[in-house]
Amino acid sequence: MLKVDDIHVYYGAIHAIKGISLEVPQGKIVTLIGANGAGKTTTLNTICGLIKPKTGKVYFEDKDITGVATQEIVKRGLTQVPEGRRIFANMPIYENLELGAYLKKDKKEVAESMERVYKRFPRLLERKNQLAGSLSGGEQQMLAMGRALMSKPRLLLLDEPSMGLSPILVKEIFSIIKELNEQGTTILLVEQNAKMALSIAHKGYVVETGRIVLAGDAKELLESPEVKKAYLGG
Amino acid sequence: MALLSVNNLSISFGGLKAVSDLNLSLEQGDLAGLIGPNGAGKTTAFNMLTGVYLPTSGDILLDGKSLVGLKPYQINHRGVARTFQNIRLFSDLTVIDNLKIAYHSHAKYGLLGAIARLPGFYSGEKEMHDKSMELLKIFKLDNKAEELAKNLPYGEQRRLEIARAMATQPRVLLLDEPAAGMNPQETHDLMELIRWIRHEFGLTILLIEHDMSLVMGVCEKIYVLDYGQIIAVGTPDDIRNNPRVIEAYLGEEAS
Amino acid sequence: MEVFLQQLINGVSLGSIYALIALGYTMVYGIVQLINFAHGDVYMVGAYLGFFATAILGWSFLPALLMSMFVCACLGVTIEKLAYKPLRMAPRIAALITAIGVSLFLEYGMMLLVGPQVRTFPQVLTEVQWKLFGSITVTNRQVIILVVTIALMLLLQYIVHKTMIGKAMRAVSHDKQAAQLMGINVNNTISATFAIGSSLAAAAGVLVGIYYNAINPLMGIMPGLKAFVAAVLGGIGIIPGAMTGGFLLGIVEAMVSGYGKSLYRDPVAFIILIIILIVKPAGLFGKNIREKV
Amino acid sequence: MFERKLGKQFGILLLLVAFWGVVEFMLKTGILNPFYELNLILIGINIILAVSLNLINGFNGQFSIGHAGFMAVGAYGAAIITLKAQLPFAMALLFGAVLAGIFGLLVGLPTLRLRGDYLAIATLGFGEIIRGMIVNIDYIGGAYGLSGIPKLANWTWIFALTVLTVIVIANFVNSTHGRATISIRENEIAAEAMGINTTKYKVMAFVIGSFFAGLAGGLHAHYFYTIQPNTFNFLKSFDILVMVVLGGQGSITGSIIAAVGLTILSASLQSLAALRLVIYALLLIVIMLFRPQGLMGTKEFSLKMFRKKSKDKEGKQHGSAVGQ
Amino acid sequence: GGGGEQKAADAKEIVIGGNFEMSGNVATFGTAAVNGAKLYFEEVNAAGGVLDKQIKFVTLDNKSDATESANVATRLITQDKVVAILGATTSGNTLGYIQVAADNKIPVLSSSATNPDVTVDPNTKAVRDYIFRACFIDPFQGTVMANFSMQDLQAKTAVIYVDNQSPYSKGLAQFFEESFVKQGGTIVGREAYVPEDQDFKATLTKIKGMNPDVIYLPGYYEQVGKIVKQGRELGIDVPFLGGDGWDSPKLAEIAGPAALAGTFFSNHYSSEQDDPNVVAFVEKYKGKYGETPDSMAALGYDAAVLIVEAIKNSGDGTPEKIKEALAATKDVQAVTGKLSLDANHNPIKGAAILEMVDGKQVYKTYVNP
Ligand SMILES: Nc1ncnc2c1ncn2[C@@H]1O[C@H](COP(=O)(O)OP(=O)(O)OP(=O)(O)O)[C@@H](O)[C@H]1O
Ligand SMILES: Nc1ncnc2c1ncn2[C@@H]1O[C@H](COP(=O)(O)OP(=O)(O)OP(=O)(O)O)[C@@H](O)[C@H]1O
Ligand SMILES: [Mg+2]
Ligand SMILES: [Mg+2]
Repeated sequence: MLKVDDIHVYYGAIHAIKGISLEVPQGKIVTLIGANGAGKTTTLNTICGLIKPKTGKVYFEDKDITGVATQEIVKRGLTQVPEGRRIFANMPIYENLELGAYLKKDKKEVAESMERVYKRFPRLLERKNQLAGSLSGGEQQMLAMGRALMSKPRLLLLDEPSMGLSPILVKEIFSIIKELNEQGTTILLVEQNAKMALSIAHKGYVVETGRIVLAGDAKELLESPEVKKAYLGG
Repeated sequence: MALLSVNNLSISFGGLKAVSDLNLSLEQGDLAGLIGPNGAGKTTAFNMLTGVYLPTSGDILLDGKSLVGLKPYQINHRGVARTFQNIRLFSDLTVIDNLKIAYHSHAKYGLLGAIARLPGFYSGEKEMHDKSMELLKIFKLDNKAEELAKNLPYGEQRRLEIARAMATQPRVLLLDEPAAGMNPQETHDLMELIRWIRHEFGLTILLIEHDMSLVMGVCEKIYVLDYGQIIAVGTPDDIRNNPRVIEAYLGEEAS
Repeated sequence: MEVFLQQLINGVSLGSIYALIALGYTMVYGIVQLINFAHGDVYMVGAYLGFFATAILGWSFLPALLMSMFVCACLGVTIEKLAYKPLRMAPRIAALITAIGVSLFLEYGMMLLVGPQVRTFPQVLTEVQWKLFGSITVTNRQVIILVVTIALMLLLQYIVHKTMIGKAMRAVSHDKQAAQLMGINVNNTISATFAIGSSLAAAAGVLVGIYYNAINPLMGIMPGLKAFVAAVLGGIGIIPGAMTGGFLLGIVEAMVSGYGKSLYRDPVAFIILIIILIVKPAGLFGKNIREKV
Repeated sequence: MFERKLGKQFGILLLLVAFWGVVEFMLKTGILNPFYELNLILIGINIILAVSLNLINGFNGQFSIGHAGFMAVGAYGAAIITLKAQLPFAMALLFGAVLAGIFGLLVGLPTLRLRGDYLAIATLGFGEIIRGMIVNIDYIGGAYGLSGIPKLANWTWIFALTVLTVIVIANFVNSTHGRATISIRENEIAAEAMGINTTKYKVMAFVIGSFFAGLAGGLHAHYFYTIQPNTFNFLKSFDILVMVVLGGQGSITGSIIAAVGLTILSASLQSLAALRLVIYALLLIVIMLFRPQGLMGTKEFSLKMFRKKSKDKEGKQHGSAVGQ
Repeated sequence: GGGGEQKAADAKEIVIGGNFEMSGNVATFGTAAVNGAKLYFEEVNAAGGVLDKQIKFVTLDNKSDATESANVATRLITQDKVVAILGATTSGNTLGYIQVAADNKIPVLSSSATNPDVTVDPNTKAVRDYIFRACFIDPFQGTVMANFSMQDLQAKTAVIYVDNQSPYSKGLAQFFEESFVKQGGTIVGREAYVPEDQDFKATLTKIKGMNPDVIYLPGYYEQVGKIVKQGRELGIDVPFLGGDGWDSPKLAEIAGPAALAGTFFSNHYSSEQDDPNVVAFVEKYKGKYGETPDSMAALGYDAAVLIVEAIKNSGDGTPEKIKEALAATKDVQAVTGKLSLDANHNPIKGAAILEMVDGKQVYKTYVNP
């Protein structure tokens, strides 16, 4: 469904991504793990067009989307829940969700999507008129996910959705991800919490300083001594 | 007598009671944890301890003297330093300048000395530089001294924030989610570091963290906050098995 | 009492002009966080376009107004594309300096083009005067400006808060990248913001040109500054705030001139401004949101 | 790094004295005619203004756009001393500068709780209040301004005081006090948490900045014979702001370069009337588009820069070699 | 210095400087004055020049700023080596540079700086050797209008409404008041505006409440036009009076002819005058620039006339001799009258009092000094 082919990304003079290639098959959860600053966020941002790679290509459903504007890519059914949630803090929850469906012109469809999101996250319905900025970290994370779901993406990129959340919420978030996937959304998940990520994923990639150093079946990676040592705390 | 004692501390924002009747007591050399669900009021408690928010009621005593009503910098001068949940480095400055700024209140020369470049200025600057380098060595950042803070990887930025807090020469160190965004390996190294500085500098440390491996690994005493109230205090083992904590925070099959 | 009422009317009519300019100011400001110092000069260009249409081409009021609004919308979009867009990632002050540059460019470019002398509008709106309670006078032009100001305020408020483009604008103002991830075209949204803001400035220019009957290339400096003050007074980016700020400033000026000493009007107006800001550091309607630590 | 480098300091001093001497000689002998003198004087005054505003805007990160107001206070303060009290020039300058510093304190204290653009408006307002007051005080000439001020400033005075200003502000900035000032710009909350008394340093930046603006005002008054309130309006404040931003906020050498450049530019376009401002405007836009951080950014100009640059290049080549 | 003189005497052309407001808030005045002066210099050059040399008129922009004015003057003197400087149009900008000129011994002829201090040092009361002007001064104009309002309009009370940023306006107001009060009148109110103002109704409402017999409005036409218009809207029907700053065809356009009924101002000349000199000038000016000259343009022209006459009479065209010749100016025919300079370097000329009727200036009386 998604194919990244040998991308190189620079921030000014900094060579952040030094040739990353990966594939996300339809209907799967693929996870990208790696240390801080390895280039995970950069990879996701490149996929959805927020950053242009210097060389290399990104294909979504066999079409080249390299250099296509983000809003066009989103239109084709690919959305990201960005690192740090980036909700619209000074708007109420319902407006955040409406913006998630910005490209959907059909009012009825939008209303239905909103129903679904509220059903999945009842907390959001309770607080739908509250300003998003005043929500707790976990609630903000739910909102960010709900907002992304409003556009009914076929491929969802998630960037560290568990960051800063309490253990109980981390579990909840992961079960939501799994559920989403079971309902047909393909997912590319970036996580620090490698153990959790690998345990729900089908496939995993390990990124180090801008390169893929390991790739394979998630279960295998979970058992691999290198991964264990570097990312699972021995 | 406890070094830091917090008595019935409360604060509300509008109608919301973010922290109510919080009681804490830390002895010299304690290493304690403060955990709780998102939005429980942990960071808010830190903000009151460091003078960022003025408590609605209650008292904070350091060595028996109240800190309530003091400005953040005055509280820092009394010996309380902190890090932030969202990293707040002086990001366009070099690593070493970040530390030198924190040394400011211990500078050995005045305004005139600086402007007229009196001899005291040079010795004072040298002392600050040397002390900063020493700290950087401890935090394994000495090879990045001239790097801009914003160019450091995330994990190193977190370490730099702790180093910077140390440079103010505190007696009490408050760490707000020091391991956030770190992988298990980095978290492990951080644990070692925290233990080591507590020992080496005789510090009293209170830390907020959601990573249970860190909290359970280093803290001797843990406070659990939920909806602004302490729901449990105890050793890691007590906490791990406390049903209220499991229900509110850890979830089933606590790790 | 009569004098007081007359002064109130004077203040409101002066204030409605500040408010009219401040609306566009605050809107651009709220969405792109740029003090668009050139806004006052777009207002001036708008006035000249209205003059050109009525005096030279002999058009009537409404077509002249619409033409001026349209051309200034294009001008605003062009300015944004050329001078501000490349600086979106740069420190805000850099865009502020280019805004000063654009402002000077429009002022003196216009001066080169049409000369420094004043121009006067032909009588495109016949003037009607009403007398209230004997000696209090109100003119139809004052009423028109007031009505237009309030109508535009309501319209803007509706656009920004109720329509999808308005929501997109607010999203862009908060976080451009996140907005893009929603499928919002940031460039188009910002262009729309400038187009609306600039056409508002043009409307103000034409109306004021007709009301005072004299325009010159530097006419935008002072009202621009006062409108900026009004926008800040009301709370940056808050549309009803800009209008209130404008009225307040106008009324304060009228009252100081009328009951105090006209000599001290500007200093007193600024002193009041500063006192208000010290009491309400984010303006009258602004919430003083403390950065969450 | 921390020993007093007497040799280097002496060298710089020697260079400065030599520069002063050469210019003084050329002025005395008429090689440089008074037009050049006048522009040298303007350059000096503008450097003092730009560097002092840079302390507030660039180093301390407070957005002040009322600098001309403080300059006016200094100009009038100093002129009154020489005109009405017939006291010596040095005292007049000091009085004007101190008076401006006091105004800085008066402005700084109440407005410090304002941030960003709200502070900008407040400082702009103060500038206009000061000007509005001057216009209405007949004792100091009202709208006419003061004329007949003795021409006491000359190249030597201006040069010495410009150098003094730059040294004082540079020494301030490159000390623990300067770092405290800068930390407020970088992150006020963190600065406060690290024990910096942010109020004190914000007020200090304001007071020092306005003190030197006042000094510039005093020099201005005593070189141009007359001062008028209109000279110190908000457009003048903008001019100074433009120098600071163009040179680079947080770069003293940047401010100096911009002050020199813009003064010369303005002088050389005098014959072009309205066109001159169009050119000036276009130049501003173009420079900002190409160097949004200003000519120098926050860096200081030094010969070392060139050395470092060439080193960087080597490094880059090295890096790419590895990449292959 | 000596170099300058030498050069002037030898060169093929005579260089005259212009220090005018070409940008900034009074750019209109500077531009009009330069247009007027250029017109005359071109005529002279076309007729063979003066002292057998062509005139080169170098004008620089002082941005309507006193400091810039000093800067410009220095440049004119030291770079362009001018033998005399015309300008500036306002007293403030002229005061800004006269010391520079005096220090360099270059004569200055201001076209329209009407403040007395320009030619006489207020502190020492000494006449400034090198400074001259082509217009009458504020005391004269103020006095003329005070006399007119008391004698012709039978006014007993007056309100003065000045441009707070213009020394010119304040000067006129001061002398109007002195003369008005000396003759037994009462000033019932003093108000002020700034030139950037658009709306004057608040102050006008206040003035209306004071109920004066006349309102003295010594400002420039752009604001005056708006003030009179807004005053009439508010129902103020007493006469408005003013000075030469009113003189522009724009006045009637801005205020509207009806509002101007019953307003009077003193002026150097009237473009409506049937004096042949005026008619010829207006025609020439219209031909070249396509618009009716205002008094700034006329005074710019006259300044050029005076300086050329002085150069002619100086014999050698050196600044020193030009200065002497200027001081001795006698009966030179210019647009605004036959001009002679008095001991204070002010032209001795009368003022025309004009009434606005149907938007036209109608010549009312001529007052001699
Ligand atoms: N805007 C930027 N400008 C310059 N360098 C950047 C920028 N963003 C990221 N980098 C650098 O690019 C590299 C990759 O960063 P990236 O954010 O993609 O890492 P990551 O794997 O997502 O890390 P984390 O786990 O901390 O989120 C890092 O070295 C980082 O410092
Ligand atoms: N300045 C403020 N104004 C209003 N509400 C606030 C403010 N600061 C904090 N709160 C609220 O107080 C509550 C506690 O917030 P706090 O940041 O202390 O939580 P926390 O325990 O640190 O959570 P997390 O683990 O997610 O960081 C939250 O509901 C938050 O929204
Ligand atoms: Mg990341
Ligand atoms: Mg927290």
